[in-house]
Amino acid sequence: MDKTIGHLAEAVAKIGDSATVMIGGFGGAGSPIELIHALIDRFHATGSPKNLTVVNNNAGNGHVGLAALIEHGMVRKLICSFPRSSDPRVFTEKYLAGEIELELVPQGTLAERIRAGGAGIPAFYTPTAYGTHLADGKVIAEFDGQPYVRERWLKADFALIKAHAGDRHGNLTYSKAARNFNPLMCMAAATTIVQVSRIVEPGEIDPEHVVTPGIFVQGVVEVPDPQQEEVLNRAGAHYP
Amino acid sequence: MDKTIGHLAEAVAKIGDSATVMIGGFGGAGSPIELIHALIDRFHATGSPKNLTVVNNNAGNGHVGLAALIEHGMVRKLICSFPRSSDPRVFTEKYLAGEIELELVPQGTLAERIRAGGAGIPAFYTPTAYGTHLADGKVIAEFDGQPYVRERWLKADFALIKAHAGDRHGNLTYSKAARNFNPLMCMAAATTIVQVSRIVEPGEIDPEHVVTPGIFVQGVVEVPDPQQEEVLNRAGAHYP
Amino acid sequence: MTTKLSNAQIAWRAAQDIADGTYVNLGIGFPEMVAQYQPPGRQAVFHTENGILNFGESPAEGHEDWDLINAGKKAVTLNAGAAFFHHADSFAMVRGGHLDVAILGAYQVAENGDLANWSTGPKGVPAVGGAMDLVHGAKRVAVITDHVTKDGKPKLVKCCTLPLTGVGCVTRVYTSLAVVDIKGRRFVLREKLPTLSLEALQAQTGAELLIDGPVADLIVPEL
Amino acid sequence: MTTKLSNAQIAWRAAQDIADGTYVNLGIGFPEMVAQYQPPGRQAVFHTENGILNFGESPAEGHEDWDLINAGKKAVTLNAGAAFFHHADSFAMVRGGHLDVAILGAYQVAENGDLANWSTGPKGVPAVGGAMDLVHGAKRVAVITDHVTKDGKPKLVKCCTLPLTGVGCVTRVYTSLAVVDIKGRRFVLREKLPTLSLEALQAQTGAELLIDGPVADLIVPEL
Repeated sequence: MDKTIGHLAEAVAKIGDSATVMIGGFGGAGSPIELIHALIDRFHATGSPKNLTVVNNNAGNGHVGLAALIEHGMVRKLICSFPRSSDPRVFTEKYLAGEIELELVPQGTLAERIRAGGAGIPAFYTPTAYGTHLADGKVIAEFDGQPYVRERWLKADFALIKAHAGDRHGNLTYSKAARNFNPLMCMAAATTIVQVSRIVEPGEIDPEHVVTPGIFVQGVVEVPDPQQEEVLNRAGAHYP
Repeated sequence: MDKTIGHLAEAVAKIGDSATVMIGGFGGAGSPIELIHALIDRFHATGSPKNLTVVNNNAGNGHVGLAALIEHGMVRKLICSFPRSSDPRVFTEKYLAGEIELELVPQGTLAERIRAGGAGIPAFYTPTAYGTHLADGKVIAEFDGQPYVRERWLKADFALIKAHAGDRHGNLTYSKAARNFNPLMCMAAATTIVQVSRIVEPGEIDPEHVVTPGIFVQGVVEVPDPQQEEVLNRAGAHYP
Repeated sequence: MTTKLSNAQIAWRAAQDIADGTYVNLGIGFPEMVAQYQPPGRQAVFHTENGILNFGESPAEGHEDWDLINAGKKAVTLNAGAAFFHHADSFAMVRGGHLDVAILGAYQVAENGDLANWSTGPKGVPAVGGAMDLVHGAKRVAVITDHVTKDGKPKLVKCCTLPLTGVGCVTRVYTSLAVVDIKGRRFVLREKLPTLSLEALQAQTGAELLIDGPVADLIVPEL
Repeated sequence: MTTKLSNAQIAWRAAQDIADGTYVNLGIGFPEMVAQYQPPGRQAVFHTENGILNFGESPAEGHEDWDLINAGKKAVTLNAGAAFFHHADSFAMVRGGHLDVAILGAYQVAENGDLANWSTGPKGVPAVGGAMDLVHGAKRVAVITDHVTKDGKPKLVKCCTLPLTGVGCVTRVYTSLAVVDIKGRRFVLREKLPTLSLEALQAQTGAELLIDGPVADLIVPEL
């Protein structure tokens, strides 16, 4: 079994127009910037993919990574919890111009919906958002005298993920708080593509320390010195 | 912060009559035999605790651990998925005599109900058991044209857990497949008591390798050379 | 002349349909034999629902580690690239559609794909384990079984009379006499023992066997 | 003479109620200041919903690790005994009742415990983050806030007029003028600045302040 992919371009080659794509990371931590940029490169070369629905906690920052994906007009809809950042201009302008749709989801509900998608749980109840605008139109039920909101699973055609080490079976570890949504998104996408800082031999990751077992991963591409969104933005970078 | 407890007797001292107790392990792997035996000792000395509701994947094997707890008449009800073993006599006889109540739950649903209890999810939908006797009387709903069964969370007053290493904050690692239900039960009990083979200093467990973060644990007791149910049963052991 | 396949031979036949790199869960007992008959050059990844991916063979006697067991509570070993995880993650793999195939035993399989494999009725102590979870989620749910019960009654039936494990879940059945797909709520015969007439096979089957395309000879080596 | 507490002083007061070994989540921004004012000999364990338990102070500038950030996306460090986990586990801690206290900012708090702290109305880009999750599950949900808005309007109100974050969730409010509990869907005054009359405090509060037991002087050091 060998899930490794030689090039970033090949890794993102199958993502089609109108696909739903989960993109890992919380802010810059765990954000697969190189995979996103490879997707932008493809769009420049071929006009595809476009009309994407993107799932991420945020809406990008500055003009790199997810912000650049939005800036290039590739995203039709964003499902996220916090579309603000230190420099949210790209999303804000498109949103206020009505050029991008937003589904706002509380952060814990977003995480749980993604997990549910990966775990075959089509719906669950949560206390979160009860009595607020974000529960408008949702099914409400009482359990043990308390009201709860019913939420649906969230699945995707693709997930683009950043991890630390990965082997050719797709077993993964993460770096610190860059773990965040990434193990959940690996579970919830039909095809999960992961950029790792280091490809290692099967067995090098102690079976006790595997965070994402390979069954949740379809492709692994090595990006040895991944860029950090925060560093790029402090340098005022634009992609491309 | 110091969650360590000096003695097994002290560790189980607060478990009262009629408590719901989750007991870790899948068969013998991860089964906190020493904690269970300490509970039996207390029952011998004081007549308490009795009328327990126990949650475990199984119903014990032979005459040690969970089987001994049942054999001593301390368990009123068992919530489990597979009450059979190589030597299930203890449970079988009590069950057929009507002396113990059984709630049979599919294994994955049992795990998910426990996780839901720990995660504040009062109910969820699963495809498992749809159309079978084990869905009798349960709410059925359709999502995307498929039928699902609604299941409720499972919580406990106490969890008795076996782990490998633990620090005084309650951070835990497990040994191989002895992990099984244990991290979930830690989450779902109001008071989680853990026997560990080794107490280590905070920081000795790499933050990347913590499986159960300390927030889910209330007490840690060291049992340096824990017994294995399988080994005891092959030797024909009875407790006490 | 082979009049019926042994359990080992049924397991061998099922193993031939498992591609390299497939994620597989084998039910407790008889289905575990399938792991022994992977064709050379193919390596499936075996999942056990108690929390291991990519476990290997049984250890030599006396070398068991009782923290390293499978769903049948038998000691196993690990292959390179194994991983441990808790039960909720394990059943996320099962229920979430991540397994390529689950191979299970059966008391009865109905032509609509219903499976009965957990209870023989109200007597005794009921026990379900992961059976009801495993029939949901795996991309392919296959059954391996003798074609008939010990007293000669069909196990492939029109409707299950025993308590169901799952509804419409089975897609292929490997028996001691034949390989049968379930398609459009009907049994479709794919392979049968060459020595067995279609009529004789039908006589031992509780629902009609459809012919839809060629029926191959079911040829399995002596094992 | 203190006419109102500074943000640092409000944070200091809230910190005095945090016992040793308490699991605490501090909202983004102003609530983060609470961590600086733990009394000597007490050490809370801080949770950040993006996936760290027991994080520590900010690193020195130039020493940031951008994989080691808090929910406000600021760089942090780790204390001994820290742990990383994914978002579903992190919000299990939040929703599942495992945190002892969450301390949050507010636009408005109503006497029935309703909280509005995520949206000032339909203009602009809405953003909620973890606010709606944090108000559920923590054993105690406290708010720290100026007693009135910048233009002098009460923030402690009869009914929230801004979009709600959560219903009946707040149990205690630390303001620039007072400490107020929410009990039986009413504001109960616990402490007030000694220089401030009850009438003057009531005049700046949008719902009745009940007196139920002694009202202590709210005394906070200069910071």
